[in-house]
Amino acid sequence: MEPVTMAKAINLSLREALTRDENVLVFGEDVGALGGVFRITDGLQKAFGEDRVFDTPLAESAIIGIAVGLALRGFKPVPEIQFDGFIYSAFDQIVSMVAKYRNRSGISMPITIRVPFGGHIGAVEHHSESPEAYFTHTAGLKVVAPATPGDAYALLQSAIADPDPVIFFEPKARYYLKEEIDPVRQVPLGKARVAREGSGVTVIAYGPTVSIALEAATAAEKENMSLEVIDLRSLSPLDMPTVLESLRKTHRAVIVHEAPVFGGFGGEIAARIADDGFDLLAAPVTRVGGMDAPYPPARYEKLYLPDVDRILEEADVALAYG
Amino acid sequence: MEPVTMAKAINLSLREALTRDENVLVFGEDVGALGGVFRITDGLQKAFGEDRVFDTPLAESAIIGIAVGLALRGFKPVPEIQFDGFIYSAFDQIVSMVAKYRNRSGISMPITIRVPFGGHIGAVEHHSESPEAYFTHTAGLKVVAPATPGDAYALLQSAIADPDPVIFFEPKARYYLKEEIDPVRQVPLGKARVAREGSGVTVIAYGPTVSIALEAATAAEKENMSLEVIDLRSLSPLDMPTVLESLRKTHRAVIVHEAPVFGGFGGEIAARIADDGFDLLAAPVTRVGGMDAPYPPARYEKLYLPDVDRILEEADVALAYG
Amino acid sequence: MAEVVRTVETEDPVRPLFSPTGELTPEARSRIGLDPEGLRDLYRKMVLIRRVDQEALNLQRQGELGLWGQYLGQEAIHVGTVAALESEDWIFPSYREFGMAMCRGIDPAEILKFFRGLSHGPYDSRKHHFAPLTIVVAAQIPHAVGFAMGSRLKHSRDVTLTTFGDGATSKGDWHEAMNVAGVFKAPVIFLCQNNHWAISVPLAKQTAGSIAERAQGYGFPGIRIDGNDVLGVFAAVRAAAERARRGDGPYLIEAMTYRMGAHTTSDDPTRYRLQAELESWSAKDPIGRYREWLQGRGILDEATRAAVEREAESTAEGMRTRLRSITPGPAGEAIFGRVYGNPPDSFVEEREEFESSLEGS
Amino acid sequence: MAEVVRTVETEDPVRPLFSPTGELTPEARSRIGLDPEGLRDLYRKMVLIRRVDQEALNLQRQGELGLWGQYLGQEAIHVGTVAALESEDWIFPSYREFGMAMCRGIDPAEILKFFRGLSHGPYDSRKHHFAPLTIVVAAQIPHAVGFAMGSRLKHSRDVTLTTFGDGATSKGDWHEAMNVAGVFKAPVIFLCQNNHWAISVPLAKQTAGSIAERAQGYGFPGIRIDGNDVLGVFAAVRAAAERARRGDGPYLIEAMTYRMGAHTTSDDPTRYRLQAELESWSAKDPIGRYREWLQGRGILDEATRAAVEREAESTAEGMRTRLRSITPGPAGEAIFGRVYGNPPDSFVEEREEFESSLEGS
Ligand SMILES: Cc1ncc(C[n+]2csc(CCOP(=O)(O)OP(=O)(O)O)c2C)c(N)n1
Ligand SMILES: Cc1ncc(C[n+]2csc(CCOP(=O)(O)OP(=O)(O)O)c2C)c(N)n1
Ligand SMILES: [Mg+2]
Ligand SMILES: [Mg+2]
Repeated sequence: MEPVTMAKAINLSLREALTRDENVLVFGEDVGALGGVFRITDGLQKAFGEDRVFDTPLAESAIIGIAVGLALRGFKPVPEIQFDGFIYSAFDQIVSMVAKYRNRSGISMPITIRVPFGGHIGAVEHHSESPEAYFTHTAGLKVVAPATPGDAYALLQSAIADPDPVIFFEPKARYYLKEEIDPVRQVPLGKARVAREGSGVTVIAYGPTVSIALEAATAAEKENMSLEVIDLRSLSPLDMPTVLESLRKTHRAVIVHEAPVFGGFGGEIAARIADDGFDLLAAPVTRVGGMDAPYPPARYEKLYLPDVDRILEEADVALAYG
Repeated sequence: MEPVTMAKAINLSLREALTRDENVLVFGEDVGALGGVFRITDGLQKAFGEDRVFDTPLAESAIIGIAVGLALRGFKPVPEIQFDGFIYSAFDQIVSMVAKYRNRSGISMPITIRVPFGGHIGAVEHHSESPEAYFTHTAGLKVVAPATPGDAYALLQSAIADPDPVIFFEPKARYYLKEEIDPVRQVPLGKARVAREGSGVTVIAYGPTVSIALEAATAAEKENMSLEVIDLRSLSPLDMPTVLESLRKTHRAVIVHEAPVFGGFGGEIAARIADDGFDLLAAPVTRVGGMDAPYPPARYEKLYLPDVDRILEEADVALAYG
Repeated sequence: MAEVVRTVETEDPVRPLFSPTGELTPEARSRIGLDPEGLRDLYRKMVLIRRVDQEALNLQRQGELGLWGQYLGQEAIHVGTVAALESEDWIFPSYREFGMAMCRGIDPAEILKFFRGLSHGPYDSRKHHFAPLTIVVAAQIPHAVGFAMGSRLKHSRDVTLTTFGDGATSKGDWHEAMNVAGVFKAPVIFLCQNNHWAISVPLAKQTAGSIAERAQGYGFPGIRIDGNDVLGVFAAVRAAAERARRGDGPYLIEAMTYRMGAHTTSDDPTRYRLQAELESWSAKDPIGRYREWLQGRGILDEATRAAVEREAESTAEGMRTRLRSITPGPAGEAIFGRVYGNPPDSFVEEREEFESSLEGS
Repeated sequence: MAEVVRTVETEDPVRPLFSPTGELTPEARSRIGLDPEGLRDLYRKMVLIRRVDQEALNLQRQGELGLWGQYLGQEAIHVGTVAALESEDWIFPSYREFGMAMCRGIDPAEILKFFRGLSHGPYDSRKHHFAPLTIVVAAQIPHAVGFAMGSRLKHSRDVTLTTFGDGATSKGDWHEAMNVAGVFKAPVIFLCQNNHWAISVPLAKQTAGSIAERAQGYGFPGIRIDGNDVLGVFAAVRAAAERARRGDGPYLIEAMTYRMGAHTTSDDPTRYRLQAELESWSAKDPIGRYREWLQGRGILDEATRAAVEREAESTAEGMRTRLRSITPGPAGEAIFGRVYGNPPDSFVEEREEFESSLEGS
């Protein structure tokens, strides 16, 4: 099988799910005839019919609300929220209903909410948000953010198969990353991967920042600095064993995400490392993220977002520490 | 002036604001004739009229949305969200509009959103939430949580006077705490206070957990353990200097909040201490919070929430460390 | 322009049964399709749930319940609605539908666990086709629409009913759900229990418009009816349900009634409403009116009436006893037991730590 | 029951101006209240904003803009609306109201900074009484209602207008805002530009009902009009605004039009709609129809028409030149400059660090 883009991999994964289980439904704004604004659902309505792949009115809260009802009726809804910035009007249905419904009723909510997220696409306001921390803090939800086509394919299979609700964040700036994918390879929720081995500093990333971390590692090599890159893949549950395993080797960590640092998910990771890994640490755990300001106009996004230089700087500091 | 409850102190602070500035408006569900479900707005409609203190239809998103319009029109809206659990349907208006409007337009949003929050009141579901982390992560907002009647009075004055939007979290389980208040004392946003001096371990709390931390400190004393209690008062901006100042003395910290620990605001505090205070720490910074599960039925809330024993346990561990 | 002007073309089997002011017509009443036993049973159920409502209030005052929200005055809607539906038809309630839940055969003592702070969802929704009580106003409405869409996809003949208050109609979720239901012609009935109050906010401050008339804006019919007439409610829900079963789509019923009690035991209505209003509505009491109607037709004799009162007493008594005998489940299960179907390791560990800490203490 | 049945009693000065299908009546057209100069100016503005729309499209294709959303076909609404309002009346737009912004005297090159990725809000809303373009669908609608409530509190005579698409009417915010406006009788006009599409979703899949008819459900009137008739739009907005100024409350205008272009330059309409539909609407082109009407009345001669074309060319040319000459502001100011009115110390430090890091590189 020749290499496919992440966009195509997600499309194939949805096809597989729709084929395997007749209870899987795909719906949202413009997912039907148009195939989604990113063409992720391209051809699905033609292949599976308007009953199973359908457009909804422009109403995010209802999109999630009907997903709850469909789940109660025995379906496995896979709703799409068109962009990260538009998930907020569904926040009550997600936090108070989707996340808590099983706890309330004993009835599982096998709902996978797909959300293209992150910046770096030169878009207008509200199209480049990184809202993951709002969901990792919400008990009852699982939160996933793949970084590669293969993981996107496999993690989406795991998310749809899981009995619990999953927020599936797709790094839209990486939709065109290409690689060969192996449809039978399984990637369970809650397992991170070492994306690149190294010995000096552990760089922890997920979704769109993994490839930046890998670039940084390549650049570091030239300066004889060795970075180990961990791709979390799942944010909640969080795979601390894999993170600490790496720390035992490097004793230093830099966390990278696009969301603003203050109150971001990096804080949770850093706090856990500094607690469970207290004795392992040779230097403070630092975080490289978006500025503590709203996402800026496109012209300025590269300066707002984490980049190779900022990662290398923090790695340098960590290595030089003490 | 004899001691007043926090509920009364907030009522007096709203009166003062309504009296001092004719542009201050108080509105929300049941804040008028009823005086609010907690009687915080008791008598305000009678005193200031239906134009300035009014009931709205049952629509949280509109309550915040009209606040934005009223702010654009030159008012200082002080909307109330009746309970923590009902702020989620206003999340889009708060995160995408209130928080980002000034960044977008250059026009200030002097909006103070009052929210009774936290548990310990034996209520049914959705009435005991601690959603502060969803807002501390949102650039453009300021987040406040008083622990005493005096601070509630003064911080509300500062919040309403501030040109920026403030989420004002009122610890509803502490509405009946009593103390004498000094109406002229000023408490700026962003300044923590040392609620009790100590030398062994710094306990960092805010809102409802401050009195538990103080209880713990009293209990600790009997075991010859000395706890310093910091009441953050403002979560965003966060007063790190005061926190680090205390760490220089104790070298140990325990963070206490009611929200689930995973992804909670305690993670940000812990991450900052472990970074800026790396060399100060003699033990890992630990967090005592709600379980990583939805808020339980009332019968079980005491076991779910932080208590004196769990704080003392962590303090013991910190002191015994290494 | 003409080609884009759309109006509600679907036929309306409900409207002909009612007068313009929402009263069931005499003809429709005579053709209600219930035998004397069935007619008596509506009375019996209204008496039972009212007695239980009173008992729950007493229990709250005695400290046995953390909270109670009376449905006093709304019994005709609770009883008429459930009687009009088939048992497979799911109901998505708000928080005040204790009476409906009882009519679905759920043990009232079990439901009271919710108000006793023992459970967020004490009964088996799938067994009784009765969704959990929903505290977040209007949040259950899109669930009902999704469920009904699912019934269509499964080519099932069941219909879904969701009920909510006048206040709920101000929420965005109400609107989004109504509109989506119209677009997908979902077999769902929207039942508004307009009891004139949302805590302290009167109807006139909740909306300046008419709730029932909003339906046409979504492409399906709606009607405002007398919600204190159990037969009117029965007839409207039955006709709307048959219509939905036929595949003709959603229907909105606005049942006018009055919240005779406080919003909940935490509320003090004397701060915002007048006794006079209450009295004018007592005259329209759903049980009294129906009793007279039954007696006028000789369908309800004194013996039966007394028997119903006795049954109500023993039901209340039984509920009280069973409630008192409930022993709270273990904390570990109550807090962690139902959160995940596939709990993460870290979550399982947290639960184990929690449970061992309890043994510790 | 009767006492609670409420219907829209406020008089409706708009309806009498239109035929049942939403066409401005000949009488109303003849009494439009604009002199030949004013009538010509409506034509002139439509031509200008269409030319600028085309120019912006070219600029996007040449890589000068990140995105462009054409309003081609909706010029009558943009021009007629602004002409009907007073300059103090605030307008709360969605994201497609570039033409309205121009009619409010905002330099088009300035607005293009938004689409060039230079600013989230490039113009001074307070100077032009024109709120920022709003990307989040329907989010601006409650703002307009709050603003209008504020105008009442300040006993000001200005009215507020908010405009949005057909898709926006499916959002909860639309409903909550409509209902609140009705309750507070806010002086606000809700102007729906029903262009039949929400990206790829056609009107029939957006709602099964009628948008205009929803107004009565909120206690105020609404009407569906021909949105491609600039005089019809002018007359409707003018009458609704005068009504609101008198204190009679909100009004909903559903202006029927068609999105002749793609949703935005990122969109490909060939995937979801037929050329034929487009052609049927070209026949109703707002500019062509109005030109013929003016010429029929001898109000527009060839010289004027040519002059307008020339002005349009130079306006487009000027916009292009000014846009190209814009130098982006410094990053520190662009990212941090407007976030807080009273920036926290930590925020100021973060900005300083950021700015010194730039000097560094
Ligand atoms: C979203 C939300 N906001 C506020 C509340 C608090 N609250 C509980 S009931 C209620 C009034 C509901 O009135 P209505 O819908 O008419 O139902 P009723 O109580 O009259 O049966 C309010 C404001 C809530 N539960 N949910
Ligand atoms: C809340 C929200 N959801 C989704 C989107 C993505 N989106 C942008 S425009 C649009 C369609 C809007 O259609 P309509 O309201 O009819 O306005 P039009 O584009 O036709 O002018 C959508 C779905 C958005 N901007 N905001
Ligand atoms: Mg009510
Ligand atoms: Mg449209």
